[in-house]
Amino acid sequence: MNEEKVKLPDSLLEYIGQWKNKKGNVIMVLHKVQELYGFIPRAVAMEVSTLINIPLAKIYGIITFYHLFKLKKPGKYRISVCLGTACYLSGGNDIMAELENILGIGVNHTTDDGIFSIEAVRCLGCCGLAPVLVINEKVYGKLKKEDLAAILGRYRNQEAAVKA
Amino acid sequence: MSIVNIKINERTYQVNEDLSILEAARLMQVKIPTLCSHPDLSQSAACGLCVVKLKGTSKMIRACATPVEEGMEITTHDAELFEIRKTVLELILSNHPNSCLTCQRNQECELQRLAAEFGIREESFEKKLRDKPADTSTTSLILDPVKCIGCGRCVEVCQKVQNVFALEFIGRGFKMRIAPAGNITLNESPCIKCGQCSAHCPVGAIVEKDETAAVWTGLRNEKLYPVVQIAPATRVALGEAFGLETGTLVTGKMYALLRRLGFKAVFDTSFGADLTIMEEASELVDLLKNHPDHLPLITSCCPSWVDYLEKFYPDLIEHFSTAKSPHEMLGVMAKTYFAEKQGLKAQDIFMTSIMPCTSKKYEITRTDEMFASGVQDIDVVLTTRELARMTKASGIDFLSLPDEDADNILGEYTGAGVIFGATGGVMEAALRTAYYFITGEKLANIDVQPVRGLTGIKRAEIDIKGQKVKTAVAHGIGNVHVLMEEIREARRSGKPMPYHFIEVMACYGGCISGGGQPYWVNNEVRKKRTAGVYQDDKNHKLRMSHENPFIQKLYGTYLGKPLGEKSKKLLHTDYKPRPLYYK
Amino acid sequence: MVKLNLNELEKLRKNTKDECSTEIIVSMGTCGIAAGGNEVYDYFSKEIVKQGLPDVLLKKTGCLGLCYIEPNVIVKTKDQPAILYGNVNMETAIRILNEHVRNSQIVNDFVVAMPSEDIYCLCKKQPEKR
Amino acid sequence: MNRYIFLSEPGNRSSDLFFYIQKALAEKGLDKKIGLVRTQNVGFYSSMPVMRVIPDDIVYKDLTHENINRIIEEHFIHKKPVTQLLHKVASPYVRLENRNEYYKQFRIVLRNMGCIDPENIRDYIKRDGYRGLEKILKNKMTPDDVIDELKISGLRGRGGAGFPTWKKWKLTQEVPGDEKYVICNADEGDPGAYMDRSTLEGDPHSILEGMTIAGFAVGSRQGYIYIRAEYPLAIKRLEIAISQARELGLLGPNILGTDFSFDIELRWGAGAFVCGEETALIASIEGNRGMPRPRPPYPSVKGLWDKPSVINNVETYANVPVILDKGGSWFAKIGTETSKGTKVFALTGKTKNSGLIEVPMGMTLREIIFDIGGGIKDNKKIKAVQTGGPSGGVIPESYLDTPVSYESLQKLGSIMGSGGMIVMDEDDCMVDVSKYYLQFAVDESCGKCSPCRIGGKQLYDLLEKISKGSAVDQDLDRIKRIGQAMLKASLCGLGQNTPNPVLSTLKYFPEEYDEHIRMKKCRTGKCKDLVTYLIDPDKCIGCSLCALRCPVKAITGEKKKPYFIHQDMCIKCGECYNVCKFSAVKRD
Repeated sequence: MNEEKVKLPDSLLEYIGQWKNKKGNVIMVLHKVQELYGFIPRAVAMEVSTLINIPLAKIYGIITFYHLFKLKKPGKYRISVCLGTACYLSGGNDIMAELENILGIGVNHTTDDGIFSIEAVRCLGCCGLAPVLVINEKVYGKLKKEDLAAILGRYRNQEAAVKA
Repeated sequence: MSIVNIKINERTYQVNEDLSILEAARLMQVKIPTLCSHPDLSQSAACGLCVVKLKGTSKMIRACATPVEEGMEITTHDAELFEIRKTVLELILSNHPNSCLTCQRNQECELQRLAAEFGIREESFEKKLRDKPADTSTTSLILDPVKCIGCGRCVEVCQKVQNVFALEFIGRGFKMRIAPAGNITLNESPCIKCGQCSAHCPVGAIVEKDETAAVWTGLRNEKLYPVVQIAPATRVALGEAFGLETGTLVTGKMYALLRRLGFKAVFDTSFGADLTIMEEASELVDLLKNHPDHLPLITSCCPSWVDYLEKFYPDLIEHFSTAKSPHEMLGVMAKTYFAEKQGLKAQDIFMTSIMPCTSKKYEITRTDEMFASGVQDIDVVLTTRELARMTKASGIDFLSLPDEDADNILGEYTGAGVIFGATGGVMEAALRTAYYFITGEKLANIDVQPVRGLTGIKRAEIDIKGQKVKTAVAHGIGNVHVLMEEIREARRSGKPMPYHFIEVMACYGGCISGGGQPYWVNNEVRKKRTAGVYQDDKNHKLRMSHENPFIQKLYGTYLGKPLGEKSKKLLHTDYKPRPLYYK
Repeated sequence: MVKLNLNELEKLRKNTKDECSTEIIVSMGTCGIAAGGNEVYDYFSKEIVKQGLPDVLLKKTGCLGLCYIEPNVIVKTKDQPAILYGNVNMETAIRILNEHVRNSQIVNDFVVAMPSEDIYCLCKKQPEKR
Repeated sequence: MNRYIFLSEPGNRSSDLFFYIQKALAEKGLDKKIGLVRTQNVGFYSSMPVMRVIPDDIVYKDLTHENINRIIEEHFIHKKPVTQLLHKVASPYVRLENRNEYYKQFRIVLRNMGCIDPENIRDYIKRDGYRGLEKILKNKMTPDDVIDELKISGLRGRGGAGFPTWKKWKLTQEVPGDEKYVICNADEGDPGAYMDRSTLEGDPHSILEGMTIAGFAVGSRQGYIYIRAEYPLAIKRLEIAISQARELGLLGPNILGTDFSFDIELRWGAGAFVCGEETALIASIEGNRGMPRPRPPYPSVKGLWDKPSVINNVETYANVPVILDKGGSWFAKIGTETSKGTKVFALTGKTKNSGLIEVPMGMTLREIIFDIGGGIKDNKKIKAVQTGGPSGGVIPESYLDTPVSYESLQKLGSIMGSGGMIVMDEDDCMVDVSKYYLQFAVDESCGKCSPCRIGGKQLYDLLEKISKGSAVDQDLDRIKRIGQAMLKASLCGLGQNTPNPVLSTLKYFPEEYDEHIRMKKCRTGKCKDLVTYLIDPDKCIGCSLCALRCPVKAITGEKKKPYFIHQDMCIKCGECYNVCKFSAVKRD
């Protein structure tokens, strides 16, 4: 049978309430879901489907069409490597390769401990700082691949400190 | 509607302004190739093959999606267009396996046909195929992503026509595929197995689950007594597979064919339909007389519709007629009544149903009631398309077969039984009998015209001796929600029910254009097949189910009365709410 | 705020006057923030309160277009040309506040060229037709 | 202080020039009157030390000690400029900003960038904001008057093909009915372009005003801004701007007390480049997969929710208030015959100065790259410039004197596009660059129409083959055939333009393709499969630096003896090539 229904948080229900009667609301609602959960859990998508009366298939059509929407939980620290043209020409690909090498995971994957995930993005609009990567909100510009180990190390230490 | 002047390949024509260039050209016998355009559906303009040149613009435009305009000068064929189209076609072929020889659509594939017409002799581009396994989860359909050319017809029909939303485009770009929502199978999705996707697919990406091998096995098994039944709508369509004019009635040839294939008794689902009417009309009469507050009664012979209601309108289940569908009724009669007469046990009989429908394959194991005879009442369902293939494999020359009769008593049917094949038919047949049950008289105008035809929702009021019976007919399941919402609203508000009797068939046009019928359906084909069905009705002297002497005999000697104890046990079923998604 | 009518807009336009004699403007578009403009802005806003500089107005602005020398800071004082600083880090920010804002001493080495009017107020005259 | 000297000494911070001037000023007792400021440049790029005197706006060159003394004597004491030392194109008494040769930018769209606080509507109003709208309402202009003004201005859509804006508006205005929409396309998606983001972040009200004027002209009451969700700051500032405008009665019912009402709502994109295409954008606002549909019907007649809709991009709307304020004929004087006004570019890549610039149409690419961009970094040679992003093409060095206009760029096989301008130097491989853009296009293809979905993938794989050295001559024919089919048979602009980067590089740099295919060589080393790094034993002094830097320990050797690269281990990262100070590492 159907998996258990999830109870949606009030903030989401309130947001859906605001958007419910607006046409073409589904993408805005999905943005909110992703903001709250970091991705779009299936059970939540099902609830949303009922609440705003959009078939689940359409929701999946949308989630899988737009690159920003995620079906899997990303890492605690989401690393977005810019592969816009300026960053590409300045070696964005090498940064990506080094990052994959250090973390041992590929693009759109999360480390086993759930701490890091890697995404590729197209132009963050900081071409003057190329090559650039962003960890959660923090931007690291004019990168060299030698810098990466230290940057990731800082986050690792932070995590270790939290645990300790 | 006004007429515009256009030039196609330097010749001037006058055409209706609501046509697309593609349609206009077709009327002028100019064939522009396409793989995605379908007259049933809105134009997706996906395949890119129908490009034409329009004077005054440098770009090529899509003929399927561009309406004609006064003064247009169109070139549909020249060397450059040929080259561009050929490249596009080769690109599509580079994304499609070369497994024609073993494909179910072999010789009936639109892509294969185009490749032949374009004279493609080599593969210019490297093969790049989708790497996804086929979905074989349902008992009705197989979805093979590798063969999909992404035309989107199935999605369009599933969403816009059927309103089921089992299929959707998933992912994008080169990785785009057509699948249910998320990483689930069709069987876990809201799919109602209507098979309209398979009927509209230009290639072999969605096909009916082929059961011909099971039938051959059954026929070969000497311990079994193979019997068969043919659905009303199959007799007006099978002929197409052998080059006969669309809508030609081939009932007698089909009986002959099935005997030659090895079936020992040949029955007709139309008899089952007569039986269904006896039960369903009795239900209607009972409700009208004794429980008007339980109205409306909703027909339940279409298993896709049953599946749809259980999933989408579980709150309305109580309105469903509990009468089984005709082939299930006939199945159980074959394995009980007929078996007894032949001195056989239920398990000795091997029952095959020839159906216009993919969903019937699902229906035969739907609930416990489908095993009313003690064993599975129907062993195998073949679609019309499968029977056509089986016939060709058997070496039987269908066209030169004589007309034969069906076996009695489960083979003789009335005009009411056969019109089940078209939209409005169940309603009409039920009204003919219900009128008699209530009044003891024959309906004056036996052709109930208002419930016939291809309008999506048909409403009619039938006067039964002063009692106005309000009826509605919906087909193409996307149309159903209008009626269901009206009922829900009436229930909510306590207002009188807008309808007393509702007929629903999942496929647009009814079973004559069911998901398992021969390919290339459009409204012309629907009209011709429908005409065939009504012709068969006219051809019958007896046109009301209760007049069928064999029905009378069956009740008299075996079943007792409609809605009686035995009838209820063998001929009725029940329904339960089902989740839209199992995962 | 009260909604304006047709005549009040022009009044508002004319009556909006510079309230302060000194302005610090930090370029805070995405690239400015990415390069550290936020920290610089926060520093100024804290210090203005801490050091009690009521005559100094701190403002944000959008991208100046000089992405290669972000973060950018413009300082306008009464008797001096407006000065545009580039590559402003915390160290420079401290010097800008102490030397330029408080003591009218332009901080050498971080000035980007020309008075900043050149950068932004170019609607004045049309270029010749080509 | 009554004067300032701005001194610029490129690349030579340790020179004594600064101190010499300081001393000289002190000696004359001028150090309290004249401020000396060290700057990074004086408003244009110069390879020589130059100084600019403010407020006189005079630039001196040839700054020898002797000349400095002379300048101080004549200019500062006797108030007479030293004409002999003026920078060659500078003449006295003309402000720098008024000279095209010097400061070549001209800002209409970016007019407020850097002067206003985008989160404060008063700043915008103070700088003539909402005056265009005000004029319309005050002077009781009709929608036709507004459209006429735009027609006079000659403004064309800044998003791509350059359709005349007035025509678009007129088409929508002419459709009967009062449910119409004004849409702003802020789904800027070209990798390497961020003009719209900066404009939205720096001057959101100019977009709101432009859209409101469009609403007035076409008879719409509702606008939508479709904005990339990747632009959180722009979203935030737009939200602030919208609520401030509503508070002041500049948006919402009865704008400025008149009976004209118009409001604006934001809708976020979610990461799909194709949604920059107008029919896909509409599909996305409607809550669908952003897949384009065939045109006609055009959105101007049947757009959002099947209602007539005007769609323009950010830059187009930002021009509108200025046109209404200053008049269409003022605007029409800027630019070329067919391309009026200015164009904003995101100048990036290998130029010294990268950033957002706005120049009058008709300026040559060379002026943009060399005068504004300061030329190429590290004294490398320019190879090409790419405009129009993944839908555009590359323009080789030999065409740099082409003036920028819609037509001229198209003629060269590129497009104006939304304004990405990426400069490439001799280190950039044209096969690699095409592959980059193709990869982008393949990732971003919606997958609906087969020429684009399959053609793009085939093209990319063919380029991959070339870059790996496994391609054959016929593959070039295949590329051309697919390119032609995509160009002609793709449904939308994305698919039609996908082959542009590869077709234009193939046109201008056939020899690079030839090298890759026949000689299995990549001259830039970007195609790693075609490169071998070798150590020249005659040049290697055995310093071991390369061995230390090699990430995979593929270099071995003894100190002070030639080192050796083990080819089977080498990953061709080029690290050894970059670190060797003796040019002993060879790339082949």
